[in-house]
Amino acid sequence: MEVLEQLYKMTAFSSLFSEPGIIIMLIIGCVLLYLGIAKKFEPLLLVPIGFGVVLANLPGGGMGVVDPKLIELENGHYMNLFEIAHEYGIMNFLYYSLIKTGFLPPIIFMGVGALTDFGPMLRNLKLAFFGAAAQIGIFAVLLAAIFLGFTPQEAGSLGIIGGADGPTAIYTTIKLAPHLLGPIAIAAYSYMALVPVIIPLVSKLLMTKKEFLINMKEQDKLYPSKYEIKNLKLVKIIFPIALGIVTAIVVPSSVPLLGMLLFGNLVKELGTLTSRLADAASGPIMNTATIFLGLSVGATMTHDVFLKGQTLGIVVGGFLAFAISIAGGILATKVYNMFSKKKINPLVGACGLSAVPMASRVANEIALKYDKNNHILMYCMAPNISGVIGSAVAAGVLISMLQ
Amino acid sequence: MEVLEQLYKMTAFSSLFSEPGIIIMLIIGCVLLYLGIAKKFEPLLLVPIGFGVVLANLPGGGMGVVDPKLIELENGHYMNLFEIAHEYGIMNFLYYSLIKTGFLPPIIFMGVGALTDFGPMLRNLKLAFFGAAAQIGIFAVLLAAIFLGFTPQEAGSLGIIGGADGPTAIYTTIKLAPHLLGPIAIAAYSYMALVPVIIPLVSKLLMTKKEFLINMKEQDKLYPSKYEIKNLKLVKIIFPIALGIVTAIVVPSSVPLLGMLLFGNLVKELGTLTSRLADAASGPIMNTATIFLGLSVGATMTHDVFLKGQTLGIVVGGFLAFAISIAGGILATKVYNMFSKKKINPLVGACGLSAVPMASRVANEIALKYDKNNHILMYCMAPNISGVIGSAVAAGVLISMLQ
Amino acid sequence: MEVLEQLYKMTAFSSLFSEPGIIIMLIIGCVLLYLGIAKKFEPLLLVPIGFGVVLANLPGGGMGVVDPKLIELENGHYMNLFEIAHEYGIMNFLYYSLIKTGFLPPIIFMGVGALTDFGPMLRNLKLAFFGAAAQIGIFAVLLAAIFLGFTPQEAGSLGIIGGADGPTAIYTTIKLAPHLLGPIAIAAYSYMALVPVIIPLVSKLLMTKKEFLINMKEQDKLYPSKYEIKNLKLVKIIFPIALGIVTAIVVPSSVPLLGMLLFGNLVKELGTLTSRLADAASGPIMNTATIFLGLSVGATMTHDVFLKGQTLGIVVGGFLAFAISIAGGILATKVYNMFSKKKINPLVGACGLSAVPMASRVANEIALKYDKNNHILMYCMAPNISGVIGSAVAAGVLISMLQ
Amino acid sequence: MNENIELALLLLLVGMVTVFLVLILVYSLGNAIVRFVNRFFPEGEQAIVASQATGVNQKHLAVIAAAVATVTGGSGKVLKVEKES
Amino acid sequence: MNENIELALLLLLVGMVTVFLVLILVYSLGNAIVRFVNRFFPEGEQAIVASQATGVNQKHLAVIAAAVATVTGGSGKVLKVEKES
Amino acid sequence: MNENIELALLLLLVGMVTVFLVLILVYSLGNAIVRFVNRFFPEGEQAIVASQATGVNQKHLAVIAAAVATVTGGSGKVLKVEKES
Ligand code: NA
Ligand code: NA
Ligand code: NA
Repeated sequence: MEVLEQLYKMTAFSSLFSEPGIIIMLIIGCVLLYLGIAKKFEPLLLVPIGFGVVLANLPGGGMGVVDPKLIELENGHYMNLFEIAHEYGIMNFLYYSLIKTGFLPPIIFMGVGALTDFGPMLRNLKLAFFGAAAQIGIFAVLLAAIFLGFTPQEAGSLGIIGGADGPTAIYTTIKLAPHLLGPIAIAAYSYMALVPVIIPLVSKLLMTKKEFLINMKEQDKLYPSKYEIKNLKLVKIIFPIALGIVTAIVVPSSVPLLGMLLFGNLVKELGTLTSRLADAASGPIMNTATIFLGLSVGATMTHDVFLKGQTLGIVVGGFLAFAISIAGGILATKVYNMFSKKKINPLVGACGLSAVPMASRVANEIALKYDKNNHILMYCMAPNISGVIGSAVAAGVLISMLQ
Repeated sequence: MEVLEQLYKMTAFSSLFSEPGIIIMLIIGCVLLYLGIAKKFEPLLLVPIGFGVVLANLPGGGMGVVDPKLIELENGHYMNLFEIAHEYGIMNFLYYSLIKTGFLPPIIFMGVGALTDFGPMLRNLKLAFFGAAAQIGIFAVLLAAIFLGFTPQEAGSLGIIGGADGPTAIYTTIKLAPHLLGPIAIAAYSYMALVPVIIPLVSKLLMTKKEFLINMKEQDKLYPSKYEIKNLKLVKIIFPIALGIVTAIVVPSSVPLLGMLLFGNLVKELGTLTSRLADAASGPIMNTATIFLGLSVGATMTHDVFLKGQTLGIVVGGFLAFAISIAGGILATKVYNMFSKKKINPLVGACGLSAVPMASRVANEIALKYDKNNHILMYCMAPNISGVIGSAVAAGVLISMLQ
Repeated sequence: MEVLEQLYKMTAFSSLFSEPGIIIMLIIGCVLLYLGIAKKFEPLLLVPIGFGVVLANLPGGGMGVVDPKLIELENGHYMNLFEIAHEYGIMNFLYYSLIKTGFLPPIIFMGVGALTDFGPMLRNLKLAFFGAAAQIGIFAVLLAAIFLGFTPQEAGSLGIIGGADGPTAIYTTIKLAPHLLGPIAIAAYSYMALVPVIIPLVSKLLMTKKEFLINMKEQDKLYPSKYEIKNLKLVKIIFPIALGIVTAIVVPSSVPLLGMLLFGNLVKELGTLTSRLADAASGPIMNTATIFLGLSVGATMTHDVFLKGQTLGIVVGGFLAFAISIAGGILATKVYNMFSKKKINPLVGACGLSAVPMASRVANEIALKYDKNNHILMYCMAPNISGVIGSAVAAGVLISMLQ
Repeated sequence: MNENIELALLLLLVGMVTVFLVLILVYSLGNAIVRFVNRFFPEGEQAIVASQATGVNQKHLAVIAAAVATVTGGSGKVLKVEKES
Repeated sequence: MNENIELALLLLLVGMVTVFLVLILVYSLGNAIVRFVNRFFPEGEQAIVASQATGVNQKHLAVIAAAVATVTGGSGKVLKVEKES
Repeated sequence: MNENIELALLLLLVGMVTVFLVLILVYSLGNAIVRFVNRFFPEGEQAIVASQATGVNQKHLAVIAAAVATVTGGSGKVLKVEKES
């Protein structure tokens, strides 16, 4: 008898019955795993997040991230990491040492930098502008969210989904509204995975057939640029250093993200000189960071935090932010075309969204559908990469003014 | 003169003379290195542990793990990691951040998962049961240890050696009786290395020649199973997810170990989709964890902690736990054979011990000695892998009821 | 209007104008990058350090290491790492968890050990002595620095630059005078990169043409040694263990450095037995440590800390320490040659400096310039490697007597 | 002491029952999954299984893969190689 | 609430202005660097660019590189291969 | 100040003596180990030294090793290759 009682006490059945939210979260975890595995939506993130959700929601496992209030002590101090691990287990140790400190997103950005090639952007620098226009979704949704009653910090975190950049969204949310980390990360990565659906949708709404047919190479032949890069290798080495200094002066609050991105890019461009560092940054460091980030983000999604009206707002708002950003890029191109003889295919502008390199690939495929000789991939990459910089800058503005 | 005085003060000679235990520990460290290097007993663990023992026991080096009481402050608080490093050096920093927090064993389990193939178990699911019977050594020795005056927590940590699984033994000991970490880790890994000696010993004591000759493949032909797996790939993907949910409900306290094992296994089974994560988990993460785990465990073995009667008790008790677990697996098979027409070679049951894959290999070799056509390796792997799950579950029970 | 005001407040322009030091530091950062990239001075260190300097000096970015007084609390306690990250950002989190704790230099030493081959030293053990003489620069400059008004701790950190070993210099400075970490690390790595300039300079000052022409191989033929190693593999395995024990007894305070070096060397010499550990130690662990060490060291070089007279003193003193160490090695050889029939080329003694393996290569090239058949590389490696041990021992003495 | 022995016996019972329970669940779950998959996805999703049934010489493939891995520093992987028809 | 909306509008303005400003800087910087490099270093420093225009068969090179990487556990790299003349 | 200079001189002496002492120990230890090993284990333990004196072409070996390393994602290593007799 006592055995059965002990058995029952040890298992999680009692909580399972008293908290129906747990079962809903298990289903959500499985759906995320399904999206990551079967639908191949950013599996590197959604699989750890999904598994993290599953592990976090079963009481007794101690794998769910606890309310930050629980780690606060009196007079402005916090429990130390050893005490957090001792009291709340390894997942909170991971979360409070690597995520809540804002450490992992810049580390992942270092790896992203080591995998990024600024070449295509440097070859079509003018197109980089459209990476600015495509940040409008961030601020538009921020405005809308405040109307709907979100706090400015929450609204900023929601808007940043429109930046279409996972680490940036996560970093901003950690700084402004950490209690929304789970749904915002999920929304950011899911919509990035949905880029092949969202871009065609928005572009068909806003573009004419004639615009779809604008052939960038022909335009280049008609209006050739005098621009020529004689020593790309050296340009690519100087560029991240110079840009690092300039952005650090203009938007200091974006330095943790942009600085690490540019550092990663620099060690990559230096080739064999620093290949040990570039390999480490884009290999073991980034992969380890991805595992721990995914699991911890999943572990923040406990039923009591996730199953709220806000989450639905984030899902809808995030989608809008994405769509408006794409629209911003497209419309900016259209405005440009009004004033310029040399036309730009608005699909190129749409890539200002970022979501590198998927946005460019999708835009290229759409263009090819209209004209099978119209390869625009290389042109798309310019705003696509500058869009990453654009959203990191937007994040810096939000953090510096709202934190 | 002052020079000589300073020289003498700086060296460790004085302590060496006043503390004969130090020399004994140095010898023990060298023996562990010898076992790891010349005898190839789990060199990946015993070499770092042995070197850790050597480094830890020389006073003045500050490489020995200090008594946890020294890091306790008043009113239930602890020194923070920065203060620990500052006061007691890098080895205590490692120990108190990575080991005492219970962090590394689950991380190693993630790597183990990424190297485990559940295929053989899924193909012979019925045999998985014997992984349960072979956990009896854990609880039998727990009982005996309590009789001998160990506290329940110490007894549980001692018994878990019978689980024949290093990370599980270490994790349980950290949670229940961290002061015994050194000897228990050593015993666990040494006996695992001694599996080629212990299994033949126990099996010869308990098995008849007829039993040694039971040919699994012939039994399969005589009593064919209707069981067929049409899409093993997909089964292997769904299995870790489903098992994760189910064990988290039934034994939540085993989630830090089993959950990470199953996560590691999932990202491995997903192939190229998440190979970056699987590679990181089973490569740099696991290897780094192994280095730091080994050195820190060695560093806990300072002469004042290790040279006690208890340590001898652990050495003897650990051996008994191993032997009883093997016997449990063998006897369970014998009981099964009494009631079933289709016979199972008790060597298969002996592998329920776990110690993957060495137990299976040893059992296979014994079977081949009796009949050179009796290949039982694939059958052995089923209880062998399920034995890992079994001991993690047993650990969960011990932790949830004794912590 | 408010927009412009907000914009201006967000940017770093105001501080840029009020603090001319910032611009000087940006230039210094770029010079370090230039030295690392174009001049190939230890790019693995100077590139991260240079980039760290650039990121650290722009106010608002929060990437500069803050004064340790800011993390001190009342009654001898310190802020915990979570609070440090929260308050001062990720760079201080890195610095106070990995650098100020003294953690990374031993970790890098483990990797260095896994890349070191003691073979050449074991084959010419007598030459190892000259690795002792070449530590004289450390103590000579220490003496001079105290004359010039440095505190003993600062003088010790300055002197250790003469050890010509990056991790050793950094570790000693962390322990004795952390506020000088930036300039000392820079000086240490820059002069190491300048070895091809400094060794020829000093050797031409102190050596006669006859000495340059001493042919080691001919000396070996004239006075053959009876020394023969029959089983080098085994010697190389026993050596790090035995040396670990002996140095731990004689200079316990050098154990964090030397112990980890020898551990790394042991797992490397064990070959396939522990290759997973050796690969991890010399690959991902060391590379990751190098990135974080470089960035953090750079981040300590904020304009208020770096732009002081002391820094100039360090630059000059460090150079002297290097030069005197080389001179020590050369003069010791000359003294030896006075009493021995078998002559040693003083260039071999110069390599006692350490800076493995560059010093040996440079010495070899000089010898070849005088006699194109005089290959002394293998002889140089003996004092070169023992010089690493020598400076780690000197560091241990300084730490144990000055901390 | 007596209390502790009671506790030990309780642990023995609860522990072994739980272990058996979980391994029964492993068995049933495994069985259920196999049946489910056999019934609904007997074919194997091509998307997940990256089977390379192309005509490329496997030896050459290995060499190419190794070379690519080295050249790209491990960040590139050969996912598919097809013969030009 | 009203205050928040004002703040949101301010953020919209400051944010978009900053983003455009930075991307203008990206453009001008990029342009300036290209001009600077075209003018002073048009050739490309051989030291940095490790172009291997030697006569070694590229296929063989890849195989050698892969083999070396494996044998040395990734710590060795093939930096240059030259044909013996 | 004077005190500090005394300390510096003491450090100079203690430091250099210790450094020489340790390197004497390095020398004697090294020597002792060599003698010990020469006397008791002159042959080299085959178990530790994985010398591959088989007849397999070394070039082929490298290619195989590289390919295996890639295919197994680095977790597999070629430990021994023997010619079939
Ligand atoms: Na963007
Ligand atoms: Na077991
Ligand atoms: Na030195």
